[in-house]
Amino acid sequence: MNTAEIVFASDLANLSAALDFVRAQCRFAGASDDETFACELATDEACTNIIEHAYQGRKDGEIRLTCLWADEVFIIRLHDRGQPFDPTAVAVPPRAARLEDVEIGGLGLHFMRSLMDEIRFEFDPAGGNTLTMVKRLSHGAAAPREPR
Amino acid sequence: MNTAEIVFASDLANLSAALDFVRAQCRFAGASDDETFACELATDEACTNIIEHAYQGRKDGEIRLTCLWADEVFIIRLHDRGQPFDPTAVAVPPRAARLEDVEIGGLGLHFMRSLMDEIRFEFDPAGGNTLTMVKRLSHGAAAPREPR
Amino acid sequence: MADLNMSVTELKRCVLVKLSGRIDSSKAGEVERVFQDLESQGRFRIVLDMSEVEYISSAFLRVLITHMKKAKRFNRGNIYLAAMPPRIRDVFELSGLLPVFKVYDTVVEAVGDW
Amino acid sequence: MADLNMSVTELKRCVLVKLSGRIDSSKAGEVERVFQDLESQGRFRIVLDMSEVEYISSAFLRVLITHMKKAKRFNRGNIYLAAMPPRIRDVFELSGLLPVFKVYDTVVEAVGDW
Ligand SMILES: Nc1ncnc2c1ncn2[C@@H]1O[C@H](COP(=O)(O)OP(=O)(O)O)[C@@H](O)[C@H]1O
Ligand SMILES: Nc1ncnc2c1ncn2[C@@H]1O[C@H](COP(=O)(O)OP(=O)(O)O)[C@@H](O)[C@H]1O
Repeated sequence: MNTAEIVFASDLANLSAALDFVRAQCRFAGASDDETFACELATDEACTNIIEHAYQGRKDGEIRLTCLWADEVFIIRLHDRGQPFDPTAVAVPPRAARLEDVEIGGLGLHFMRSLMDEIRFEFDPAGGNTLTMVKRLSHGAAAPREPR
Repeated sequence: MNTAEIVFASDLANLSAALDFVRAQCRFAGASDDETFACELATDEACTNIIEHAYQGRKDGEIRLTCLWADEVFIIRLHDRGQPFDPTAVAVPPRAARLEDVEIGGLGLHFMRSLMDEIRFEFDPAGGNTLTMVKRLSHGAAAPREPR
Repeated sequence: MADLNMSVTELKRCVLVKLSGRIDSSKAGEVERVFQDLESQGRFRIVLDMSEVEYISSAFLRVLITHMKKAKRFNRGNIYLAAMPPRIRDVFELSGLLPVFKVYDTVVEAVGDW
Repeated sequence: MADLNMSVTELKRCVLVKLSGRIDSSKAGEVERVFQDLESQGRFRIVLDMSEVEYISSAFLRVLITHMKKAKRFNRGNIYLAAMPPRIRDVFELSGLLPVFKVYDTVVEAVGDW
Protein backbone atom coordinates (compact mmCIF):
# COMPACT_ATOMS: atom_id res chain seq x y z
CA MET A 1 0.00 0.00 0.00
CA ASN A 2 1.46 3.37 -1.04
CA THR A 3 0.70 6.51 0.94
CA ALA A 4 0.82 10.27 0.63
CA GLU A 5 -0.16 12.64 3.40
CA ILE A 6 -0.48 16.37 3.96
CA VAL A 7 -1.59 18.34 6.97
CA PHE A 8 -3.21 21.75 6.55
CA ALA A 9 -5.26 24.32 8.43
CA SER A 10 -9.07 24.35 8.16
CA ASP A 11 -9.06 27.37 5.85
CA LEU A 12 -10.87 27.23 2.49
CA ALA A 13 -7.81 28.98 1.05
CA ASN A 14 -6.01 25.63 1.35
CA LEU A 15 -8.65 23.62 -0.50
CA SER A 16 -7.36 24.02 -4.07
CA ALA A 17 -3.88 22.85 -3.10
CA ALA A 18 -5.34 19.87 -1.23
CA LEU A 19 -7.30 18.90 -4.36
CA ASP A 20 -4.16 19.31 -6.49
CA PHE A 21 -2.50 16.89 -4.10
CA VAL A 22 -5.25 14.28 -4.43
CA ARG A 23 -5.21 14.66 -8.20
CA ALA A 24 -1.44 14.12 -8.34
CA GLN A 25 -1.70 10.90 -6.32
CA CYS A 26 -4.67 9.67 -8.40
CA ARG A 27 -2.68 10.21 -11.59
CA PHE A 28 0.24 8.39 -10.09
CA ALA A 29 -1.97 5.50 -8.97
CA GLY A 30 -3.19 5.13 -12.56
CA ALA A 31 -6.76 6.26 -11.86
CA SER A 32 -8.80 7.17 -14.94
CA ASP A 33 -9.93 10.77 -15.49
CA ASP A 34 -13.41 9.88 -14.23
CA GLU A 35 -12.07 8.17 -11.14
CA THR A 36 -9.77 11.12 -10.48
CA PHE A 37 -12.69 13.54 -10.83
CA ALA A 38 -14.74 11.48 -8.38
CA CYS A 39 -11.93 11.37 -5.81
CA GLU A 40 -11.39 15.11 -6.09
CA LEU A 41 -15.05 15.97 -5.77
CA ALA A 42 -15.52 13.67 -2.77
CA THR A 43 -12.46 15.23 -1.11
CA ASP A 44 -13.73 18.73 -1.86
CA GLU A 45 -17.10 18.03 -0.24
CA ALA A 46 -15.55 16.27 2.74
CA CYS A 47 -13.02 19.06 3.39
CA THR A 48 -15.66 21.75 3.00
CA ASN A 49 -17.86 19.98 5.53
CA ILE A 50 -14.97 19.67 7.97
CA ILE A 51 -14.17 23.38 7.62
CA GLU A 52 -17.79 24.60 7.79
CA HIS A 53 -19.38 22.09 10.14
CA ALA A 54 -16.76 20.20 12.16
CA TYR A 55 -14.61 23.29 12.79
CA GLN A 56 -17.60 25.67 12.35
CA GLY A 57 -15.60 28.13 10.28
CA ARG A 58 -12.54 28.23 12.56
CA LYS A 59 -9.48 28.55 10.33
CA ASP A 60 -6.90 27.05 12.67
CA GLY A 61 -8.20 23.52 12.97
CA GLU A 62 -5.96 20.73 11.75
CA ILE A 63 -6.95 18.58 8.77
CA ARG A 64 -4.86 15.55 7.88
CA LEU A 65 -5.40 14.20 4.35
CA THR A 66 -3.97 10.79 3.54
CA CYS A 67 -4.08 8.99 0.20
CA LEU A 68 -3.41 5.26 0.23
CA TRP A 69 -3.38 3.12 -2.87
CA ALA A 70 -2.55 -0.24 -4.31
CA ASP A 71 -3.17 -1.75 -7.74
CA GLU A 72 -6.95 -1.78 -7.65
CA VAL A 73 -7.97 0.67 -4.99
CA PHE A 74 -7.52 4.32 -4.02
CA ILE A 75 -8.36 5.36 -0.45
CA ILE A 76 -8.76 8.91 0.85
CA ARG A 77 -8.65 9.42 4.60
CA LEU A 78 -9.49 12.71 6.32
CA HIS A 79 -8.85 13.34 9.97
CA ASP A 80 -9.99 16.34 12.04
CA ARG A 81 -10.49 17.27 15.67
CA GLY A 82 -13.70 19.26 15.28
CA GLN A 83 -17.33 18.47 16.19
CA PRO A 84 -18.53 14.94 15.51
CA PHE A 85 -21.95 14.45 13.87
CA ASP A 86 -24.37 11.69 12.99
CA PRO A 87 -24.07 10.87 9.28
CA THR A 88 -26.93 8.36 9.45
CA ALA A 89 -29.22 11.29 10.20
CA VAL A 90 -28.37 12.97 6.89
CA ALA A 91 -30.83 11.86 4.22
CA VAL A 92 -30.54 12.11 0.46
CA PRO A 93 -31.96 15.52 -0.46
CA PRO A 94 -35.46 15.16 -1.96
CA ARG A 95 -35.66 15.57 -5.75
CA ALA A 96 -37.51 18.75 -6.62
CA ALA A 97 -39.14 19.35 -9.99
CA ARG A 98 -39.68 23.07 -9.42
CA LEU A 99 -37.00 25.58 -8.43
CA GLU A 100 -39.19 26.93 -5.61
CA ASP A 101 -39.07 23.55 -3.90
CA VAL A 102 -35.28 23.14 -4.02
CA GLU A 103 -33.70 23.23 -0.57
CA ILE A 104 -30.30 24.89 -0.42
CA GLY A 105 -27.60 22.45 0.68
CA GLY A 106 -27.45 18.85 1.71
CA LEU A 107 -25.70 17.67 -1.48
CA GLY A 108 -22.20 17.16 -0.12
CA LEU A 109 -22.71 13.85 1.64
CA HIS A 110 -24.89 12.61 -1.22
CA PHE A 111 -22.02 13.29 -3.67
CA MET A 112 -19.49 11.54 -1.45
CA ARG A 113 -21.71 8.49 -1.11
CA SER A 114 -22.53 8.37 -4.82
CA LEU A 115 -19.04 8.94 -6.19
CA MET A 116 -17.07 6.63 -3.92
CA ASP A 117 -17.51 2.88 -3.57
CA GLU A 118 -17.45 2.99 0.21
CA ILE A 119 -17.43 5.71 2.84
CA ARG A 120 -16.99 5.25 6.59
CA PHE A 121 -17.02 7.73 9.48
CA GLU A 122 -15.32 7.04 12.80
CA PHE A 123 -15.70 9.42 15.75
CA ASP A 124 -13.29 9.00 18.63
CA PRO A 125 -13.73 11.50 21.51
CA ALA A 126 -10.01 11.29 22.26
CA GLY A 127 -8.49 10.80 18.80
CA GLY A 128 -10.80 12.89 16.65
CA ASN A 129 -12.92 12.21 13.56
CA THR A 130 -11.79 10.02 10.69
CA LEU A 131 -13.51 9.72 7.32
CA THR A 132 -12.36 6.92 5.01
CA MET A 133 -13.48 6.91 1.37
CA VAL A 134 -12.65 4.04 -0.99
CA LYS A 135 -12.62 4.11 -4.79
CA ARG A 136 -12.03 0.95 -6.79
CA LEU A 137 -9.79 1.54 -9.82
CA SER A 138 -10.59 -0.01 -13.17
CA HIS A 139 -7.27 0.62 -14.91
CA GLY A 140 -9.38 0.50 -18.03
CA ALA A 141 -8.20 3.28 -20.30
CA ALA A 142 -4.71 4.22 -19.11
CA ALA A 143 -1.99 1.77 -18.15
CA PRO A 144 -1.31 1.77 -14.41
CA ARG A 145 1.77 3.81 -13.56
CA GLU A 146 2.16 2.12 -10.18
CA PRO A 147 5.59 0.52 -9.77
CA ARG A 148 5.21 -3.18 -9.11
CA MET B 1 5.83 17.79 7.66
CA ASN B 2 3.98 16.25 4.70
CA THR B 3 4.81 12.78 3.46
CA ALA B 4 4.36 10.55 0.44
CA GLU B 5 5.62 7.00 0.22
CA ILE B 6 5.76 4.16 -2.28
CA VAL B 7 7.24 0.71 -2.06
CA PHE B 8 8.50 -1.06 -5.17
CA ALA B 9 10.66 -3.97 -6.28
CA SER B 10 14.33 -3.47 -7.14
CA ASP B 11 13.70 -3.70 -10.88
CA LEU B 12 14.89 -0.92 -13.21
CA ALA B 13 11.48 -1.23 -14.90
CA ASN B 14 10.03 0.57 -11.87
CA LEU B 15 12.43 3.49 -11.99
CA SER B 16 10.51 5.80 -14.33
CA ALA B 17 7.35 5.55 -12.22
CA ALA B 18 9.34 6.22 -9.04
CA LEU B 19 10.79 9.37 -10.64
CA ASP B 20 7.29 10.44 -11.75
CA PHE B 21 6.27 10.08 -8.12
CA VAL B 22 9.10 12.25 -6.83
CA ARG B 23 8.38 14.85 -9.51
CA ALA B 24 4.69 15.00 -8.53
CA GLN B 25 5.55 15.61 -4.86
CA CYS B 26 8.20 18.22 -5.76
CA ARG B 27 5.67 20.12 -7.85
CA PHE B 28 3.20 19.94 -5.04
CA ALA B 29 5.77 21.17 -2.52
CA GLY B 30 6.35 24.22 -4.71
CA ALA B 31 9.89 23.23 -5.75
CA SER B 32 11.28 25.13 -8.74
CA ASP B 33 12.03 23.28 -11.99
CA ASP B 34 15.74 23.20 -11.14
CA GLU B 35 15.10 21.87 -7.64
CA THR B 36 12.73 19.26 -9.06
CA PHE B 37 15.34 18.19 -11.61
CA ALA B 38 17.96 17.87 -8.85
CA CYS B 39 15.65 15.76 -6.66
CA GLU B 40 14.79 13.49 -9.58
CA LEU B 41 18.38 13.00 -10.66
CA ALA B 42 19.55 12.27 -7.10
CA THR B 43 16.70 9.76 -6.70
CA ASP B 44 17.56 8.14 -10.04
CA GLU B 45 21.22 7.68 -9.07
CA ALA B 46 20.34 6.45 -5.59
CA CYS B 47 17.77 3.91 -6.84
CA THR B 48 20.08 2.68 -9.58
CA ASN B 49 22.84 2.12 -7.01
CA ILE B 50 20.45 0.24 -4.75
CA ILE B 51 19.34 -1.98 -7.63
CA GLU B 52 22.82 -2.58 -9.07
CA HIS B 53 25.00 -2.59 -5.97
CA ALA B 54 22.93 -3.08 -2.81
CA TYR B 55 20.69 -5.78 -4.37
CA GLN B 56 23.37 -6.74 -6.96
CA GLY B 57 20.86 -6.97 -9.78
CA ARG B 58 18.26 -9.01 -7.86
CA LYS B 59 14.83 -7.81 -9.00
CA ASP B 60 12.83 -8.83 -5.94
CA GLY B 61 14.42 -6.60 -3.31
CA GLU B 62 12.19 -4.07 -1.58
CA ILE B 63 12.80 -0.34 -2.02
CA ARG B 64 10.83 2.12 0.07
CA LEU B 65 10.82 5.70 -1.25
CA THR B 66 9.52 8.42 1.07
CA CYS B 67 9.20 12.12 0.29
CA LEU B 68 8.81 14.48 3.25
CA TRP B 69 8.43 18.22 2.90
CA ALA B 70 7.60 21.42 4.69
CA ASP B 71 7.73 25.03 3.53
CA GLU B 72 11.46 25.31 2.96
CA VAL B 73 12.73 21.79 2.62
CA PHE B 74 12.19 18.64 0.57
CA ILE B 75 13.55 15.34 1.87
CA ILE B 76 13.90 12.08 -0.03
CA ARG B 77 14.42 8.91 1.95
CA LEU B 78 15.30 5.54 0.41
CA HIS B 79 15.28 2.32 2.35
CA ASP B 80 16.55 -1.08 1.21
CA ARG B 81 17.64 -4.39 2.72
CA GLY B 82 20.56 -5.11 0.42
CA GLN B 83 24.34 -4.96 0.95
CA PRO B 84 25.65 -2.04 2.99
CA PHE B 85 28.77 -0.18 1.74
CA ASP B 86 31.18 2.50 2.84
CA PRO B 87 30.29 5.78 1.16
CA THR B 88 33.33 7.55 2.65
CA ALA B 89 35.49 5.24 0.54
CA VAL B 90 33.93 6.57 -2.69
CA ALA B 91 35.98 9.51 -3.97
CA VAL B 92 35.00 12.17 -6.48
CA PRO B 93 35.94 10.77 -9.90
CA PRO B 94 39.14 12.44 -11.16
CA ARG B 95 38.66 15.03 -13.92
CA ALA B 96 40.05 13.80 -17.19
CA ALA B 97 41.01 16.11 -20.04
CA ARG B 98 41.33 13.30 -22.60
CA LEU B 99 38.72 10.70 -23.43
CA GLU B 100 41.28 7.88 -23.03
CA ASP B 101 41.71 8.79 -19.37
CA VAL B 102 37.99 8.82 -18.47
CA GLU B 103 37.04 6.00 -16.11
CA ILE B 104 33.63 4.50 -16.67
CA GLY B 105 31.36 5.01 -13.66
CA GLY B 106 31.66 6.57 -10.25
CA LEU B 107 29.48 9.60 -11.06
CA GLY B 108 26.31 8.61 -9.22
CA LEU B 109 27.37 9.47 -5.69
CA HIS B 110 29.08 12.62 -6.94
CA PHE B 111 25.80 13.77 -8.51
CA MET B 112 23.84 13.01 -5.34
CA ARG B 113 26.33 14.94 -3.20
CA SER B 114 26.47 17.89 -5.61
CA LEU B 115 22.76 18.23 -6.30
CA MET B 116 21.40 17.88 -2.78
CA ASP B 117 22.20 20.10 0.19
CA GLU B 118 22.79 17.16 2.50
CA ILE B 119 23.02 13.40 2.13
CA ARG B 120 23.31 10.86 4.90
CA PHE B 121 23.64 7.05 4.86
CA GLU B 122 22.64 4.85 7.78
CA PHE B 123 23.33 1.12 7.78
CA ASP B 124 21.53 -0.98 10.35
CA PRO B 125 22.29 -4.72 10.20
CA ALA B 126 18.78 -5.46 11.51
CA GLY B 127 16.71 -2.66 9.95
CA GLY B 128 18.43 -2.24 6.59
CA ASN B 129 20.02 0.70 4.79
CA THR B 130 18.55 4.20 4.81
CA LEU B 131 19.67 7.07 2.61
CA THR B 132 18.34 10.54 3.46
CA MET B 133 18.81 13.39 0.98
CA VAL B 134 17.79 16.96 1.80
CA LYS B 135 17.07 19.79 -0.66
CA ARG B 136 16.37 23.32 0.58
CA LEU B 137 13.61 25.01 -1.39
CA SER B 138 13.94 28.62 -2.50
CA HIS B 139 10.32 29.26 -3.52
CA GLY B 140 11.91 31.84 -5.80
CA ALA B 141 10.22 31.62 -9.17
CA ALA B 142 6.91 29.87 -8.60
CA ALA B 143 4.52 30.52 -5.73
CA PRO B 144 4.51 27.66 -3.21
CA ARG B 145 1.48 25.46 -3.66
CA GLU B 146 1.82 24.00 -0.18
CA PRO B 147 -1.35 24.46 1.90
CA ARG B 148 -0.59 26.47 5.03
CA MET C 1 -4.79 23.01 -12.77
CA ALA C 2 -6.41 25.81 -14.77
CA ASP C 3 -7.56 28.38 -12.22
CA LEU C 4 -11.01 29.93 -12.38
CA ASN C 5 -11.48 32.67 -14.97
CA MET C 6 -14.62 34.71 -15.57
CA SER C 7 -15.66 37.15 -18.28
CA VAL C 8 -18.88 39.15 -18.58
CA THR C 9 -20.23 40.38 -21.93
CA GLU C 10 -23.30 42.59 -22.11
CA LEU C 11 -25.49 41.60 -25.02
CA LYS C 12 -28.66 43.30 -26.22
CA ARG C 13 -31.19 41.17 -24.38
CA CYS C 14 -29.04 39.39 -21.78
CA VAL C 15 -25.65 39.14 -20.15
CA LEU C 16 -23.28 36.37 -21.19
CA VAL C 17 -21.08 35.11 -18.34
CA LYS C 18 -18.29 32.79 -19.37
CA LEU C 19 -16.70 30.66 -16.65
CA SER C 20 -13.48 28.75 -17.36
CA GLY C 21 -11.35 26.37 -15.34
CA ARG C 22 -11.92 24.86 -11.94
CA ILE C 23 -14.71 26.02 -9.61
CA ASP C 24 -13.92 24.16 -6.40
CA SER C 25 -15.77 24.99 -3.17
CA SER C 26 -13.25 27.71 -2.32
CA LYS C 27 -13.91 29.43 -5.66
CA ALA C 28 -17.72 29.38 -5.66
CA GLY C 29 -17.66 32.70 -3.76
CA GLU C 30 -15.97 34.39 -6.73
CA VAL C 31 -18.78 33.29 -9.00
CA GLU C 32 -21.29 34.48 -6.43
CA ARG C 33 -19.74 37.97 -6.51
CA VAL C 34 -20.34 38.19 -10.27
CA PHE C 35 -24.03 37.35 -9.77
CA GLN C 36 -24.26 39.91 -6.96
CA ASP C 37 -22.70 42.59 -9.15
CA LEU C 38 -25.17 41.88 -11.94
CA GLU C 39 -28.10 41.91 -9.51
CA SER C 40 -27.02 45.27 -8.12
CA GLN C 41 -27.05 46.59 -11.72
CA GLY C 42 -30.57 45.22 -12.18
CA ARG C 43 -29.39 42.63 -14.71
CA PHE C 44 -31.24 39.35 -14.25
CA ARG C 45 -31.25 37.75 -17.71
CA ILE C 46 -28.12 35.68 -17.72
CA VAL C 47 -26.57 33.02 -19.94
CA LEU C 48 -23.74 30.98 -18.40
CA ASP C 49 -21.23 29.69 -20.94
CA MET C 50 -19.94 26.53 -19.26
CA SER C 51 -17.95 25.17 -22.22
CA GLU C 52 -14.58 25.60 -20.51
CA VAL C 53 -15.52 24.64 -16.97
CA GLU C 54 -13.38 21.71 -15.85
CA TYR C 55 -14.62 21.10 -12.33
CA ILE C 56 -17.54 22.07 -10.05
CA SER C 57 -18.69 21.04 -6.59
CA SER C 58 -21.96 21.35 -4.68
CA ALA C 59 -20.92 24.84 -3.53
CA PHE C 60 -21.27 26.08 -7.12
CA LEU C 61 -24.70 24.45 -7.42
CA ARG C 62 -25.74 26.17 -4.19
CA VAL C 63 -24.67 29.57 -5.57
CA LEU C 64 -26.49 28.85 -8.81
CA ILE C 65 -29.75 27.88 -7.10
CA THR C 66 -29.65 30.89 -4.77
CA HIS C 67 -29.14 33.39 -7.58
CA MET C 68 -31.48 31.68 -9.99
CA LYS C 69 -34.20 32.08 -7.39
CA LYS C 70 -33.40 35.80 -7.19
CA ALA C 71 -33.27 36.17 -10.96
CA LYS C 72 -36.68 34.54 -11.47
CA ARG C 73 -38.41 36.62 -8.81
CA PHE C 74 -41.12 38.94 -10.29
CA ASN C 75 -40.54 37.14 -13.57
CA ARG C 76 -37.61 39.44 -14.26
CA GLY C 77 -35.11 36.90 -15.56
CA ASN C 78 -33.36 33.54 -15.23
CA ILE C 79 -29.94 31.92 -15.50
CA TYR C 80 -29.66 29.73 -18.59
CA LEU C 81 -26.93 27.11 -18.74
CA ALA C 82 -25.15 26.55 -22.06
CA ALA C 83 -22.55 24.15 -23.47
CA MET C 84 -21.94 21.96 -20.42
CA PRO C 85 -19.05 19.48 -20.82
CA PRO C 86 -20.13 15.87 -20.15
CA ARG C 87 -18.42 15.54 -16.78
CA ILE C 88 -19.97 18.77 -15.52
CA ARG C 89 -23.37 17.59 -16.71
CA ASP C 90 -22.79 14.38 -14.72
CA VAL C 91 -22.50 16.45 -11.54
CA PHE C 92 -25.76 18.28 -12.29
CA GLU C 93 -27.41 14.93 -12.95
CA LEU C 94 -26.08 13.46 -9.71
CA SER C 95 -27.52 16.44 -7.82
CA GLY C 96 -31.00 15.69 -9.16
CA LEU C 97 -31.33 19.38 -10.00
CA LEU C 98 -31.22 19.12 -13.79
CA PRO C 99 -35.05 19.44 -14.15
CA VAL C 100 -35.08 22.91 -12.60
CA PHE C 101 -32.51 24.36 -15.03
CA LYS C 102 -32.91 25.59 -18.58
CA VAL C 103 -30.04 23.84 -20.36
CA TYR C 104 -28.86 24.53 -23.93
CA ASP C 105 -26.35 22.66 -26.07
CA THR C 106 -24.82 25.85 -27.41
CA VAL C 107 -24.35 29.44 -26.26
CA VAL C 108 -26.05 30.67 -29.45
CA GLU C 109 -29.23 28.74 -28.67
CA ALA C 110 -29.31 30.05 -25.10
CA VAL C 111 -28.75 33.68 -26.09
CA GLY C 112 -31.26 33.32 -28.92
CA ASP C 113 -33.91 32.18 -26.44
CA TRP C 114 -34.07 35.56 -24.66
CA MET D 1 6.52 12.81 -18.63
CA ALA D 2 7.58 12.62 -22.26
CA ASP D 3 8.95 9.13 -22.80
CA LEU D 4 12.16 8.57 -24.67
CA ASN D 5 11.98 8.78 -28.45
CA MET D 6 14.77 8.17 -30.91
CA SER D 7 15.15 8.72 -34.65
CA VAL D 8 18.09 7.93 -36.91
CA THR D 9 18.73 9.78 -40.19
CA GLU D 10 21.53 8.72 -42.51
CA LEU D 11 23.24 11.78 -43.98
CA LYS D 12 25.98 11.84 -46.60
CA ARG D 13 28.96 12.09 -44.27
CA CYS D 14 27.47 11.10 -40.89
CA VAL D 15 24.45 9.70 -39.06
CA LEU D 16 22.14 12.09 -37.20
CA VAL D 17 20.59 10.55 -34.09
CA LYS D 18 17.84 12.61 -32.49
CA LEU D 19 16.93 11.80 -28.89
CA SER D 20 13.80 13.30 -27.34
CA GLY D 21 12.25 13.13 -23.91
CA ARG D 22 13.54 11.59 -20.71
CA ILE D 23 16.60 9.33 -20.62
CA ASP D 24 16.54 8.05 -17.04
CA SER D 25 18.87 5.24 -15.94
CA SER D 26 16.34 2.61 -17.03
CA LYS D 27 16.28 4.05 -20.57
CA ALA D 28 20.01 4.43 -21.17
CA GLY D 29 20.04 0.84 -22.47
CA GLU D 30 17.71 1.82 -25.33
CA VAL D 31 20.15 4.50 -26.43
CA GLU D 32 22.99 2.02 -26.14
CA ARG D 33 21.20 -0.32 -28.54
CA VAL D 34 21.09 2.41 -31.20
CA PHE D 35 24.85 2.92 -30.89
CA GLN D 36 25.42 -0.85 -31.08
CA ASP D 37 23.29 -1.07 -34.23
CA LEU D 38 25.25 1.73 -35.88
CA GLU D 39 28.56 0.12 -34.89
CA SER D 40 27.50 -3.20 -36.38
CA GLN D 41 26.79 -1.34 -39.63
CA GLY D 42 30.24 0.21 -39.50
CA ARG D 43 28.84 3.69 -38.93
CA PHE D 44 30.99 5.62 -36.48
CA ARG D 45 30.49 9.27 -37.46
CA ILE D 46 27.58 10.35 -35.37
CA VAL D 47 25.85 13.63 -34.48
CA LEU D 48 23.52 13.53 -31.46
CA ASP D 49 20.69 16.06 -31.65
CA MET D 50 19.96 16.74 -27.97
CA SER D 51 17.60 19.68 -28.47
CA GLU D 52 14.56 17.81 -27.14
CA VAL D 53 16.18 15.84 -24.34
CA GLU D 54 14.51 16.72 -21.04
CA TYR D 55 16.40 14.57 -18.59
CA ILE D 56 19.60 12.49 -18.39
CA SER D 57 21.43 10.64 -15.61
CA SER D 58 24.94 9.29 -15.22
CA ALA D 59 23.87 6.07 -16.95
CA PHE D 60 23.47 8.00 -20.23
CA LEU D 61 26.92 9.58 -19.77
CA ARG D 62 28.37 6.11 -19.22
CA VAL D 63 26.83 4.85 -22.47
CA LEU D 64 28.08 7.92 -24.31
CA ILE D 65 31.67 7.55 -23.05
CA THR D 66 31.76 3.83 -23.83
CA HIS D 67 30.58 4.29 -27.41
CA MET D 68 32.58 7.44 -28.05
CA LYS D 69 35.69 5.44 -27.19
CA LYS D 70 34.64 2.82 -29.74
CA ALA D 71 33.80 5.41 -32.37
CA LYS D 72 37.18 7.16 -32.06
CA ARG D 73 39.20 3.95 -32.24
CA PHE D 74 41.38 3.77 -35.42
CA ASN D 75 40.39 7.39 -36.02
CA ARG D 76 37.22 6.13 -37.69
CA GLY D 77 34.72 8.55 -36.14
CA ASN D 78 33.31 10.33 -33.10
CA ILE D 79 30.02 11.26 -31.45
CA TYR D 80 29.38 15.00 -31.69
CA LEU D 81 26.85 16.58 -29.32
CA ALA D 82 24.57 19.29 -30.68
CA ALA D 83 21.95 21.67 -29.30
CA MET D 84 22.07 20.75 -25.60
CA PRO D 85 19.36 22.41 -23.50
CA PRO D 86 20.81 24.36 -20.53
CA ARG D 87 19.75 21.87 -17.86
CA ILE D 88 21.28 18.94 -19.79
CA ARG D 89 24.47 20.94 -20.23
CA ASP D 90 24.50 21.45 -16.43
CA VAL D 91 24.62 17.69 -15.94
CA PHE D 92 27.55 17.36 -18.36
CA GLU D 93 29.31 20.17 -16.53
CA LEU D 94 28.70 18.56 -13.15
CA SER D 95 30.21 15.34 -14.47
CA GLY D 96 33.46 17.13 -15.36
CA LEU D 97 33.34 15.40 -18.73
CA LEU D 98 32.59 18.41 -20.91
CA PRO D 99 36.25 18.81 -22.04
CA VAL D 100 36.27 15.38 -23.69
CA PHE D 101 33.22 16.06 -25.87
CA LYS D 102 32.88 17.98 -29.10
CA VAL D 103 29.87 20.21 -28.40
CA TYR D 104 28.03 22.35 -30.98
CA ASP D 105 25.32 24.95 -30.48
CA THR D 106 23.32 23.74 -33.47
CA VAL D 107 22.82 20.51 -35.39
CA VAL D 108 23.81 22.28 -38.61
CA GLU D 109 27.22 23.20 -37.22
CA ALA D 110 27.84 19.68 -35.97
CA VAL D 111 26.83 18.00 -39.24
CA GLY D 112 28.81 20.61 -41.19
CA ASP D 113 31.94 19.70 -39.23
CA TRP D 114 32.15 16.17 -40.67
N1 LIG E 1 -17.73 16.81 8.96
C1 LIG E 1 -18.90 17.20 9.52
N2 LIG E 1 -18.94 17.60 10.78
C2 LIG E 1 -20.08 17.99 11.34
N3 LIG E 1 -21.27 18.01 10.70
C3 LIG E 1 -21.31 17.62 9.42
C4 LIG E 1 -20.13 17.20 8.77
N4 LIG E 1 -20.49 16.86 7.53
C5 LIG E 1 -21.79 17.05 7.41
N5 LIG E 1 -22.32 17.52 8.55
C6 LIG E 1 -23.76 17.80 8.80
O1 LIG E 1 -24.50 17.14 7.78
C7 LIG E 1 -25.29 18.09 7.05
C8 LIG E 1 -25.34 17.70 5.56
O2 LIG E 1 -24.07 17.86 4.99
P1 LIG E 1 -23.91 17.98 3.42
O3 LIG E 1 -24.66 16.87 2.80
O4 LIG E 1 -22.48 18.04 3.10
O5 LIG E 1 -24.60 19.33 3.02
P2 LIG E 1 -24.28 20.85 3.39
O6 LIG E 1 -22.92 20.91 3.94
O7 LIG E 1 -24.42 21.53 2.08
O8 LIG E 1 -25.33 21.24 4.37
C9 LIG E 1 -24.63 19.43 7.29
O9 LIG E 1 -25.52 20.48 7.19
C10 LIG E 1 -24.08 19.26 8.70
O10 LIG E 1 -25.10 19.54 9.65
N1 LIG F 1 23.58 1.59 -2.42
C1 LIG F 1 24.79 1.03 -2.58
N2 LIG F 1 25.03 -0.18 -2.08
C2 LIG F 1 26.22 -0.76 -2.22
N3 LIG F 1 27.26 -0.17 -2.85
C3 LIG F 1 27.10 1.04 -3.36
C4 LIG F 1 25.85 1.71 -3.26
N4 LIG F 1 25.99 2.91 -3.84
C5 LIG F 1 27.24 2.99 -4.29
N5 LIG F 1 27.93 1.86 -4.00
C6 LIG F 1 29.36 1.61 -4.31
O1 LIG F 1 29.97 2.87 -4.61
C7 LIG F 1 30.53 2.87 -5.91
C8 LIG F 1 30.34 4.25 -6.55
O2 LIG F 1 28.98 4.49 -6.82
P1 LIG F 1 28.54 5.57 -7.87
O3 LIG F 1 29.24 6.84 -7.57
O4 LIG F 1 27.07 5.65 -7.89
O5 LIG F 1 29.08 5.06 -9.28
P2 LIG F 1 28.68 3.76 -10.12
O6 LIG F 1 27.42 3.19 -9.57
O7 LIG F 1 28.53 4.31 -11.50
O8 LIG F 1 29.87 2.86 -9.98
C9 LIG F 1 29.82 1.77 -6.64
O9 LIG F 1 30.61 1.22 -7.68
C10 LIG F 1 29.57 0.75 -5.54
O10 LIG F 1 30.72 -0.05 -5.31
